Amino acid sequence: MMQWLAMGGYWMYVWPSYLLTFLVLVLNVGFAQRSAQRARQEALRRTQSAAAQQGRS
Amino acid sequence: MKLLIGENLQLWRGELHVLRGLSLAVDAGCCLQVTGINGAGKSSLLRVLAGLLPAEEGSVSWRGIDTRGDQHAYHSELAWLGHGTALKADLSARENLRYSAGLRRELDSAQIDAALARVGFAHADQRLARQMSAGQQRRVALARVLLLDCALWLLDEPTSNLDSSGQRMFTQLLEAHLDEGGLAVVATHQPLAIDPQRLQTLELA
Amino acid sequence: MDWTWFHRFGSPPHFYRIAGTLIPWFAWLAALCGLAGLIGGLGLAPPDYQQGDGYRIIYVHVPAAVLSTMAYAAMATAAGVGLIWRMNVAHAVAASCAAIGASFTFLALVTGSLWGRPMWGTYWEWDPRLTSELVMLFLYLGYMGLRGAIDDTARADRASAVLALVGVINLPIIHYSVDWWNSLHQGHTLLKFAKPSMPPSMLVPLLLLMLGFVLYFAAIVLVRARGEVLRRERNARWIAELLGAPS
Amino acid sequence: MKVPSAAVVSPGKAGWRLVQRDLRLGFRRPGEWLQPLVFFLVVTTLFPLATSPELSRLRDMAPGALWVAALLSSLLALELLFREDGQDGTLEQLAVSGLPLPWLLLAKTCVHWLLTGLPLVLAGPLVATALGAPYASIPGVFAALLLGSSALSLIGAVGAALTLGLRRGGVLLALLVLPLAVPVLIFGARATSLAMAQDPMTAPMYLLGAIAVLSATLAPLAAAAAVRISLE
Repeated sequence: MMQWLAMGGYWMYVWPSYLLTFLVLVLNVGFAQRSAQRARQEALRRTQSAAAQQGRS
Repeated sequence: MKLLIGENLQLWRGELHVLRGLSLAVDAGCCLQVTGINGAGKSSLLRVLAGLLPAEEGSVSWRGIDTRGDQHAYHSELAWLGHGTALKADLSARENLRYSAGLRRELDSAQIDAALARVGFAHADQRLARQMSAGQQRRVALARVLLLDCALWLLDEPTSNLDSSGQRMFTQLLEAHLDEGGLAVVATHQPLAIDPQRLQTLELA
Repeated sequence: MDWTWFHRFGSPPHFYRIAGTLIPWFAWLAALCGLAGLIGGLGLAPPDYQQGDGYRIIYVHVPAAVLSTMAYAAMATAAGVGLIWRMNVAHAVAASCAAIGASFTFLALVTGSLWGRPMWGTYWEWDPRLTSELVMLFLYLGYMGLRGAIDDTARADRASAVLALVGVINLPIIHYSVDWWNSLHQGHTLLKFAKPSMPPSMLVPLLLLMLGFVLYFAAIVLVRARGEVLRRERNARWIAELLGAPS
Repeated sequence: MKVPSAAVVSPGKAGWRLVQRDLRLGFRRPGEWLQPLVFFLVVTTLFPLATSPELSRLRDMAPGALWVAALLSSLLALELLFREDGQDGTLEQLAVSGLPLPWLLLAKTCVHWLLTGLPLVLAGPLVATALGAPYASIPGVFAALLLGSSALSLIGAVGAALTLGLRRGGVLLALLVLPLAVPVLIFGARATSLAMAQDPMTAPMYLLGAIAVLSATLAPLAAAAAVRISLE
């Protein structure tokens, strides 16, 4: 196990790369969902205000 | 079949639903006057008709053909006057006309001077546009519309900055244009003092 | 050729629903391929005779680099479709590709330089591929900058679409000119990595990871695109129905 | 139905008249289009100050300095291309004139190049010799800059059209145009360094010429689309 972790002495380059990749993948998922969520809320708010407007006029 | 037809024009400006399925039709010899409070969408409607601003839904057709298909033919019969007078500040009235109307029509200086005379601008006046008053600039812009000699006029508040004699001048120009079988859509605040038979009004709420 | 599927796909509610069903599939398949590739790449593949275990960075670097270019191509295609057929859904997809494309370009750059460190002795070596990636990153930043500078969504969509199309035409020219420039000043870099010559035990994990990254990219783009479609949608009826019951 | 009495102007002649208009405007305000040239001279004098006065050391840096300075000054000059026409409404008139907008924008870009690009091309060899280039290399440097600066103006026109009417368009314009100008920079600088070494420079010149022709055909189309979008 330790020998595998050492990556033939290149662990200093291999593991940071994989860590960064994992980070970028997770961040993308997070940001994508947040942007979609925010858009859903905005759209919902817009529909309620539009419905209210129709109700009034 | 009316010459200029707008069908079910829909337009949003951000959250504001500016054009709500608006339709209009204008025929030769008629003028459609578009009125409404500031921000009611008069300018947006004019820009949609001119093809500068694509409507999100609906269509504008000229001579029965959708203008989005062949804009070239439509625009070659259109004289457009927006809020700005579209004059270059460093050119004189004559030069401005030679390099704007002159781009589309073969004009000699006599025709340019005649047009300037019709709009009440002393053609001999060599002042640059930057040195003219707003009213004078507006008159030169109207001279350009005259020189283009197009069938369709789309004018956005053409009488702004014009004094009373200027507004009378504009009314005469419009009447002459309609007499020749032209048509116009004009966005204004004050009602146009022209023959009511030839005038349709569209109020934008 | 029956084009109705194209126009149906272009209608927002339809797209919203299809995307909703596709996302889980893409996500799970991506995870599966990714995991298999990782196990293969990190565990099973033999060390390289020349670079030892250091070469295992390619299992993240190459997919990221491939994805960064593919994302730009996808963005430009969606932008072109949106501009020509005036389809808001296509603009929504184009808008969704930018952020993830830029992040993959950045990832490719960093993993590339990390991989270069043991090989070249420096973190940044003007290797033609890395330099092209860097210029592409600036293209992405330019695209996102232009989108950010225009408030009106419709205008931002169309203006950035023109930029994406101009960019995609320039990408091969930039790539060629950078290669040409690099080949002038130094001989070919010692890192000529001819993929096909890799033994299958090394190659299979790479292909799996690439497929995983592509599926991941599709899933993320669809997630974002569903939101972007809502932002561009005007008639509120279908949104109320759909969002009434939170999906 | 009303039909215009005066004859309709052909697009070719309309383009030529637009060139005349912009030239006349340019001569009325010479200060404006000379600024990029002054900027070019200032930037190229910074290089020796930043490194060393010895010509031998300057020589191998001269092509890079020359082309980076040319790129930045043509970038600065792009402000003059559409901004004023966009603000005073003349660009809008061109868009609804029924004349082909790409052709008109090509005419405007040519005048913009004549007024801001050509001075750089003329000053280029001068600056090159100041940075240690042998006299014999002047024609080569001149030819490379001629092709390169025209390509830069055309590519820049697309960027200027895209950022038309944006509040802080300047920096964004640079961010949009510089990546697209990388090939011109690479081939231009290479052609100049070959010229300075009196070696044959046909290869980079062909590539530079290809980019210039590609830009001349595609850039006006993209710029016209971008202008119509910016006028919305």
